Amino acid sequence: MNLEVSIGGLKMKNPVMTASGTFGYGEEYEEFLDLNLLGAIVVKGLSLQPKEGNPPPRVVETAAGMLNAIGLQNIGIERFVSEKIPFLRTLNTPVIVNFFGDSVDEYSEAASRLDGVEGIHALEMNISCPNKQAGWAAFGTDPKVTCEVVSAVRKRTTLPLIVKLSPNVTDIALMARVAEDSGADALSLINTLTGMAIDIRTRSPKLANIRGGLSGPAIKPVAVRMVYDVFKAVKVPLVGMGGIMNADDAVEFIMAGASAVAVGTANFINPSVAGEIALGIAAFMEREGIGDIRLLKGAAHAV
Amino acid sequence: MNLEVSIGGLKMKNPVMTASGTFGYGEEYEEFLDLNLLGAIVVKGLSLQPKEGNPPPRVVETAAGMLNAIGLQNIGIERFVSEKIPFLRTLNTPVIVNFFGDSVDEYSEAASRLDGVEGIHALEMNISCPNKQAGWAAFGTDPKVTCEVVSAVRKRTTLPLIVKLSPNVTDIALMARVAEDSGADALSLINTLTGMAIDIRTRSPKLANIRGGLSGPAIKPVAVRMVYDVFKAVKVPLVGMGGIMNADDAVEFIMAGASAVAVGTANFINPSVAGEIALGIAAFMEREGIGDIRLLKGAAHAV
Amino acid sequence: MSRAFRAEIRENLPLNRNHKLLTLAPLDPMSEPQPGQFYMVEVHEGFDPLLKRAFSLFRRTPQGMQLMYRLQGRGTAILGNMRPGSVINMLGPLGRGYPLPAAGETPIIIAGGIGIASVFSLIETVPARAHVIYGARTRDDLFMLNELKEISKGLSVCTDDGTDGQQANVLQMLDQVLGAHPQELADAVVYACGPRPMLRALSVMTKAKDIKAYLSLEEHMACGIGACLGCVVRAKDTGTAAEDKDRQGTYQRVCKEGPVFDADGIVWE
Amino acid sequence: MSRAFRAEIRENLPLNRNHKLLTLAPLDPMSEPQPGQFYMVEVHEGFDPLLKRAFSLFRRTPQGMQLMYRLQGRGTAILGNMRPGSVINMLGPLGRGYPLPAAGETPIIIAGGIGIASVFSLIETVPARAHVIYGARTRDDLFMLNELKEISKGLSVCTDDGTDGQQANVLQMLDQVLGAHPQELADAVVYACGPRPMLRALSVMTKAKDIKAYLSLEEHMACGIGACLGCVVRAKDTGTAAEDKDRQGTYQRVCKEGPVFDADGIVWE
Ligand SMILES: Cc1cc2nc3c(=O)[nH]c(=O)nc-3n(C[C@H](O)[C@H](O)[C@H](O)COP(=O)(O)OP(=O)(O)OC[C@H]3O[C@@H](n4cnc5c(N)ncnc54)[C@H](O)[C@@H]3O)c2cc1C
Ligand SMILES: Cc1cc2nc3c(=O)[nH]c(=O)nc-3n(C[C@H](O)[C@H](O)[C@H](O)COP(=O)(O)OP(=O)(O)OC[C@H]3O[C@@H](n4cnc5c(N)ncnc54)[C@H](O)[C@@H]3O)c2cc1C
Ligand SMILES: Cc1cc2nc3c(=O)[nH]c(=O)nc-3n(C[C@H](O)[C@H](O)[C@H](O)COP(=O)(O)O)c2cc1C
Ligand SMILES: Cc1cc2nc3c(=O)[nH]c(=O)nc-3n(C[C@H](O)[C@H](O)[C@H](O)COP(=O)(O)O)c2cc1C
Ligand code: FES
Ligand code: FES
Repeated sequence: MNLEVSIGGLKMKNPVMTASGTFGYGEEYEEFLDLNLLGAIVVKGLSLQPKEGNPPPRVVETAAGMLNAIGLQNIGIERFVSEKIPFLRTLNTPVIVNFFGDSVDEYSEAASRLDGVEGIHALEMNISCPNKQAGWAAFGTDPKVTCEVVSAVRKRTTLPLIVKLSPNVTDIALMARVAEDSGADALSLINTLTGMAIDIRTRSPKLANIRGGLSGPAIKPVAVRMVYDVFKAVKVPLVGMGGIMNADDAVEFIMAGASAVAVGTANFINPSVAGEIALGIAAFMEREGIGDIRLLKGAAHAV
Repeated sequence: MNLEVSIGGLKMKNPVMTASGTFGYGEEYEEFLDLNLLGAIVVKGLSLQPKEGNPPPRVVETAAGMLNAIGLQNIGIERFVSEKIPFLRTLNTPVIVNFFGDSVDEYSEAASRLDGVEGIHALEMNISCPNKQAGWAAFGTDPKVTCEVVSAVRKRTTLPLIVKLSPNVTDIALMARVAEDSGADALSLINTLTGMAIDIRTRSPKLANIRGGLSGPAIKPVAVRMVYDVFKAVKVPLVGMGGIMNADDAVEFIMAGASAVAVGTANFINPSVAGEIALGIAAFMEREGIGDIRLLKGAAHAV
Repeated sequence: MSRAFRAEIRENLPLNRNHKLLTLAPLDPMSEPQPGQFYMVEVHEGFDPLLKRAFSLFRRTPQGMQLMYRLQGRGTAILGNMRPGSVINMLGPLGRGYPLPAAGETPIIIAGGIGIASVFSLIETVPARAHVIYGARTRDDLFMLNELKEISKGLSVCTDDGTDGQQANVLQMLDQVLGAHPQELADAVVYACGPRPMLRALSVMTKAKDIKAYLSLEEHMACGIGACLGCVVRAKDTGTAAEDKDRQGTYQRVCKEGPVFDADGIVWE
Repeated sequence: MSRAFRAEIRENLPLNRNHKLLTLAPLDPMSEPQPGQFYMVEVHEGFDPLLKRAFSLFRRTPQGMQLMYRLQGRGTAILGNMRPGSVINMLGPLGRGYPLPAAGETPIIIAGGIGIASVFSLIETVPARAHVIYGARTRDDLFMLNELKEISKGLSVCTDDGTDGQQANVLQMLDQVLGAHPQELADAVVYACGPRPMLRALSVMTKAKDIKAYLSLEEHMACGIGACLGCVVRAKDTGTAAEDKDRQGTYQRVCKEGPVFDADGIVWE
């Protein structure tokens, strides 16, 4: 049975990755699962300089989901390379570094700093974060800006470049095409939906940051739809995510058109789940008599 | 205690309305609640001609939500006026007619046909439906098209005109301003988020229509955020909806900036709920010692 | 009287590995149900699962009512774990049940699998009059055989694997029954509930033989009370026959115009 | 050994109208917990509520462990309805507990309300050594008074309404205890868990009096294991003191660097 997939040049032993920001730097989960079971580990989003993030409260539970406003807290690329990479290099699972910046220059510099670091196998570029130069609108919501930032990053790295799309747009297929045309080797989707919650006793937003990103099972239908639409629109492989809780959900994304999937919020509910999903997909294929995972990709488009 | 609100000229005894498409033509719920408890009844979306809608399956349950692809099935304006209005006129609750068309002309004609019918107190214009003339992209996702269709309808009706916004856009505040500038007396939001679900056993979409609209508690954080953002952007009153299950949720929308709220999917789970919410809001105000509902409007913006 | 009511679970009895029988005592006034009608049952604590589930009235008991259900997915799993004393929200009785046979008619009542849940109370309503045909995958999935024998005129059982009754399907059984009682053929009325392919084949067969047939259909439901238009099937409703150009039928709501439809009017898509 | 394990509910005992005591028997190997550590407990059947809930280790029992909890919202309501025999998924023990007092030190252990759940096992760990101050709204919200008397050196109780102990708050009680035992003042170490305003006031008071204090904090959590960065408070961590410009502190994770923090390092925002 073949579970191997290739995402923009990165070979993975199976299609199961972790979603950035939900798996720390990998080591936090070591005691809960065999990290070598995973197709790839995607670490918390990094920036050139360490970032402190938003004040608490940062997380709020919602119906079948959660809002987070972590504010991209991270230890910065330098500390990541010196403190976290050594552990990650002991694994035989590829490491994908998620990164961001608050200007095109910062993105480019981060990419070039990460390029060529041993133990980093691919980059995932988070374009859902605010653009300092453009009044803090997200890079990933304006096609022109997306084109500019992705093209700039593309010039600075030879690593497989996955662009992670924001779902908070009118036309996700258009944004996908723009990212592809600008040099993305693969696309991942979806990032969180922007949401908020209000505490009616205090009459104020529950998150200190007011707005946050909605994730978890609640958003799965939106995510599956976007993967389905983007699959029709581009040629590059897709990494599907958004509310994946078990192997069935992962298979659903693959049938929608994803070559690989990422497990996010589910890691919080069950820290062993990513490994269970990798095994569960194999069990599903066994049951259904499918020899190669690639036969499932986009299967829902056949009708 | 004052619960009265006014939505674009329409006076309501309390802020609780029903969401279009979830309350039939009103009569379906007569046995489950006192319809006179409601601030207003919004009926299933109507078009000039009857519409058959999509083939089944039309509904799919998702985590804390549901997808629907009813396809705007309705009996048409003529039959509505002759068969449904007589019952609705026996109530002392205002009736808001939700309507749509597949071209600017159809919208205009529908509006003018509804204008002046006794027993219709306001119109809610659904612009989330596909535009035949523009390759079936929704009217509510392109500012130019939104401006054109709302302006055209505005000329054909003297009734209070509520424009119902689609959440499937990059910038909801922009769309809200466009609708306001084009003549809307009020805005309602949100309509459903586009989503889909795949049956992994049959490997095909669960809805015959492939995509459907996501509603229910799952989408509440997105809806509250959009009401909050639109409240800052426009002057006209807002009708908030999306996942309201109880009086607390309704109060949350009011604090985000809604003048009134609409109860949708919750009617399916508990057909008496809309009345319970009207009473529940009053009980909340009583408990918190608030004499006028308008004091709660936008309270979460104070911070 | 509103059809929304609360009921207390009295018993939640396992029938086999994946079927249970739920006995409920209504805590609010409840309307009298007709055979073939159904209920919407709440199965959540939080908002997931969200929607109520549809279950036929299995039978009326002195204390209340019974539902018979198959463990299918998440909702029925939760229901299966509920214990006596729990209180659940329900709606019903909903929809249109089976039109009862006229005095001279011979009811032939057919159940495939859990379809027995829908027709059992109909059989009770015409005691010792109905030819009952009951098919299931295997012996273990056949329930209430003794009761059925008592209340029917004749009971024909079949299983896919031959572990009980004949190794046959309900269509073959119907052929046999009709063959064995040719004199009744003219006045036969078929009633059936079961998997869609079975119902579809039955509608073809009864049409060919010109036998009146009423079939109970299933569709995914949100409201159960006719408001959401989620549960439609294409069929001809006598009420709206005028609009029925080209015998295409119109979308009828399973929860309101159904779940029981005249087989002749159903447009299988 | 992974800190993910399943546990079977042995008892779910009501203590008063809104507090319960849960006794659990682990079904998988479980690490030995330290006082002040906590567990994440699953409270759903479907996906709503979604996240696990945090509860302190109340005490270790021969059969397993106990959690004491207050019925707060949806999750604890569901937990409150769970019956013996149910199996739940848990993570733990998590976080850093209370640093134990050195030989010469006098522990003063303070609980406000349900904060008793966090400090009870600490009191057990230093039998007959701790001055315990226990405050609650009202008499009915005070639990385990007999046990506390037995295992502490002295127990001072206060309630907001004066229905038991003194009508005072725990700060006033701390003042009294310190006044009554001046010789111990120098070697006192305060441990406390309770509502945030109480902890904040305690940190001001202990700082003013130059008394070492460890406080157990709460923040909303998603993962409980340090991965999501959701549960931060601003504090100074000895480990990262270098980055600690201007004594501003950095964001520390309650679930990993905490829940117990040195009062001196917490930056109250
Ligand atoms: C009028 C009517 C009467 C019924 N009577 C009975 C009965 O007496 N006994 C019995 O065991 N079953 C009966 N069913 C089927 C029963 O409703 C489904 O088995 C049940 O909804 C499955 O829920 P679940 O959460 O376990 O499954 P899931 O597959 O997890 O359900 C997911 C969603 O699909 C819907 N769904 C799944 N299967 C069906 C189905 N066959 N029909 C309609 N909706 C479905 C559920 O309601 C839910 O919204 C009836 C269905 C209808 C429409
Ligand atoms: C380290 C730690 C130890 C704790 N120990 C105990 C204990 O031993 N006994 C006890 O009764 N309570 C304890 N709590 C508080 C307990 O976690 C909350 O009361 C519980 O999460 C409420 O859940 P709910 O669903 O009933 O409330 P809801 O208000 O419905 O919960 C909604 C969301 O907010 C979170 N939340 C609500 N209150 C708190 C809170 N005070 N702290 C953190 N998250 C919260 C919930 O986890 C959930 O994600 C502890 C909290 C922490 C952080
Ligand atoms: C707590 C948290 C932190 C996240 N941080 C990041 C991040 O740093 N970079 C990023 O691209 N996405 C981040 N995400 C988004 C996830 O990677 C993922 O796209 C999203 O949560 C949807 O998947 P899920 O529903 O499975 O969680 C974060 C999500 C959560 C819940
Ligand atoms: C079954 C169904 C049918 C709907 N039909 C319409 C419609 O005809 N016109 C419209 O403007 N909105 C329609 N909606 C959208 C609702 O009015 C509402 O905007 C949306 O469901 C969000 O609210 P909720 O989460 O409370 O259901 C429909 C929603 C559902 C679930
Ligand atoms: S289930 Fe809503 S109309 Fe039938
Ligand atoms: S709860 Fe996730 S880091 Fe603490």
